Amino acid sequence: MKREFLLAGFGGQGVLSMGLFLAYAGMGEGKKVAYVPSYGAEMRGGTANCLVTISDREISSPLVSDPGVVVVMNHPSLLKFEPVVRSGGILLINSSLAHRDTKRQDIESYSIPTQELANQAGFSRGSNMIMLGALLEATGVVDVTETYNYLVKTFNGRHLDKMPQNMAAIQVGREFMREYRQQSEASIAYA
Amino acid sequence: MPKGYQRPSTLVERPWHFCPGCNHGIVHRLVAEVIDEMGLQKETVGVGSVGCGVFSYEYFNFDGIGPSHGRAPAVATGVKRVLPDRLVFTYQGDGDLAAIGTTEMVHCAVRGELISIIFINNTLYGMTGGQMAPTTMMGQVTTTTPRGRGQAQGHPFRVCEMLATAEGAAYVARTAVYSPAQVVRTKKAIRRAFETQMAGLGFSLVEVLSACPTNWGMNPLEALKFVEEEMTPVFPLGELKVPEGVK
Amino acid sequence: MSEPILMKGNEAVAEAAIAAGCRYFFGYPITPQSEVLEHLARRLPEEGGAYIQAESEVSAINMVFGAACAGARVMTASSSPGISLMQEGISYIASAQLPAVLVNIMRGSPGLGGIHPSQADYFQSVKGGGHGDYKLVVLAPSSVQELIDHTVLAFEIAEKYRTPVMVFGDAMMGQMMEPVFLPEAEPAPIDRSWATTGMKNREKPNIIHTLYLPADDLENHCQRLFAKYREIQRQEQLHTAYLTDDADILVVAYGIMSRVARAAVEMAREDGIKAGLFRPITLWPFPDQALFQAASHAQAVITAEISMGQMIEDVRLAIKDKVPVELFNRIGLVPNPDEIYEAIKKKAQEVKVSA
Amino acid sequence: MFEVHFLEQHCKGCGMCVAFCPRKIIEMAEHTNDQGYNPAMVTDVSRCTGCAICAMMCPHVIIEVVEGGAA
Repeated sequence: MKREFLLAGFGGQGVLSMGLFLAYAGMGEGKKVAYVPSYGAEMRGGTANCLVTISDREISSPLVSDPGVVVVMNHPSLLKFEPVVRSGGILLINSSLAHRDTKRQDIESYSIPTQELANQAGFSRGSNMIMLGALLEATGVVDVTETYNYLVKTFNGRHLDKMPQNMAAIQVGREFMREYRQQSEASIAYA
Repeated sequence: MPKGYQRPSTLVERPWHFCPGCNHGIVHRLVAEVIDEMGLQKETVGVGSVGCGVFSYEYFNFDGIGPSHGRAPAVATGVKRVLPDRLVFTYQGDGDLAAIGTTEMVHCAVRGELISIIFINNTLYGMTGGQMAPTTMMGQVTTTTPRGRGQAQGHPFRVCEMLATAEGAAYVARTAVYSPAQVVRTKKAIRRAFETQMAGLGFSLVEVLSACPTNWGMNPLEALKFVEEEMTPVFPLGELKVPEGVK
Repeated sequence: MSEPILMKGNEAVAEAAIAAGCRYFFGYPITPQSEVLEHLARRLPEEGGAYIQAESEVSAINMVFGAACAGARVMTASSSPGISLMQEGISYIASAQLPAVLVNIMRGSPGLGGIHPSQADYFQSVKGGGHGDYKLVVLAPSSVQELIDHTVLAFEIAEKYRTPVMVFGDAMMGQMMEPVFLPEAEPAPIDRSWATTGMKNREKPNIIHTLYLPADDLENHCQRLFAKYREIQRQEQLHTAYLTDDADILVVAYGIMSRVARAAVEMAREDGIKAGLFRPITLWPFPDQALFQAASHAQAVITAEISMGQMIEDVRLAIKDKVPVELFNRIGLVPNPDEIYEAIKKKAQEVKVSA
Repeated sequence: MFEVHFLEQHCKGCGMCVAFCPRKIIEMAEHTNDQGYNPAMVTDVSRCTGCAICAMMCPHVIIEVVEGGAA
């Protein structure tokens, strides 16, 4: 089993740390991972995206042209990366900053108002973790509890002060996605 | 005053490649004498240069390195950082130090690198046949300033005055060897430079105004007179910076 | 074995150097390798070593020269334009027979180029770069783990033969992160009785220089150097061959490109095209006989490079023009596997071996 | 009182010792050494005071002045 995640947004949105978290999560389950960041010319405020691969086997290419899961955190990223989602793959749209839903019919797509959810959770800078929660719920790529334990062990005290806030935001994202899916399944059932 | 004179044991007994009357030999000898007197022969790593000083490692009886043109201060930095308790010095001419190696020399001083530079200023490129150097004086004829150095070729570079502004430079002196008294002063300056280094006080440099009879087209005595009368007004002698610890 | 650590390529190089016993680093900031400096600026003082941010790459490589003269295990790192500035020093290090490790996190060139991944410094490092008759051992890792392993190996080779060794990375490998294990043991110390450390108990001074004015002396010096280089060619060639035995289409790629090419070969195999991958790990010495062997069944050879085609010349020499060798290349980016796969498919149709 | 030794074969005949000797007891020899230079030599060693200025100014480090010898 090999899954590729393309996460895109603008610099400062925490897209790269979302990718890192995902890579650590994969490692926590003993999987092979590769994390490839790609920066805009500017270090801050430019475009930011990264590609994360999580696999049971040795990863030959850390690059793919058609990732199975794509997260777009703003409108330009939606325009740029919507076409590359593998057919049958998942597109997660940050509807707080992207102004439309997907136009593609061959993929699963979810629009998540990450900023509003983050505000409600009292962690206004946590939209990336909201999105990460949604992503984990939608893909089931890792066991979130295991990830938490692994990170606590790996960071060995560093960066841990923000962990409870981040985990809370991830939880909000997961719950939102769970309800979202139940509703869409229900609406499909109605139709 | 002690009588007599014996060759320092730190000099290898072999004929110099220097031209008759060239002042390089005097400075080589003074460096060796100071190292002998300080008992540092077995603790010294000398870094040579490219130009007339290129064979210094063949004349000194201690560990020596022949670096590329101008890079001696960087090479010495590498040596000193690995061996902080050794005496590490470079021996460079004005082409090597003040032209191609300016950057390395300046930043060594700025960092306060614990090395010493012995800098021979003879106002031109000796080894390659007497071309203009950064230290060539206004009006001075060289093989590349056939009508004398003019505005179009810039102005002589006063290394000591510039380096004295660097906080990392602890000891900066300009001396000459055109008379016995000046030879004594030069030796004292070299000793102070080495003492500055060994006491960990900072970067040290001794510029020695040096005669080049061959490329100046003079006999050795005329050349010494030229240093005294023509060079010292442009490059004033003296200690520009002396740290408390070696006074 | 301990737990893996998720590490960025540039940091991995830095930690590998420390694990290999390197305590001296001299460098100059340049994108995309600056993290090597930043990491070592923090770590080396902790390890009792020295880090200097030099005023230029020219100075940095000469500080490396000096530290190597003093008998230290020493490294520098830079990226393409900075490596150009170091060429003079590399020639001197090779001639003076000093061990030193140099890391090139390649970026697009010529000129200022870009900050994107590149493999355009192959000629510079494999064929010379500096002046004169010398050779530079060049290692081409393809993963963050290999960046670590090859940095350690670079120190071993550098010291075994007293010669400079370069490790090739690129902008992508410098920035990408993969789980790695750091080595547990550093290379064994070598005899350094030649070093200029001050005579101490020695009677005779050690002299390290590169000047041989009498023609005979220079000839003898070059002959000695090349006897050593021939020994390195015999002993140190490294490569991997993947599915080459029955390969109709052989792809040759190194570094990050070999990863992408391997994925492309896997795609081709799934579609019934017998493709294989030959990956040189040492770019000099180039594993030419192994490549000749790997190409024995091939109807066509594709070299995949992030340059306008440089290694392709060595590939052609190695397979002695038995079959056509073509270039697949991109500039300023690492391609996706399907781009190479398309090139394989096209070639397979041309030589009529497609499934 | 003093002996002045010249490493004759290394002398380049620059004449600095001749010029700086306060007693003016050094001259250039008539003969040449293997390098083709007229080497420096002492004419009247009994007048040497051992000041060693000759050695101090010699750029080729060929002069040694030692105490002793037949007075």
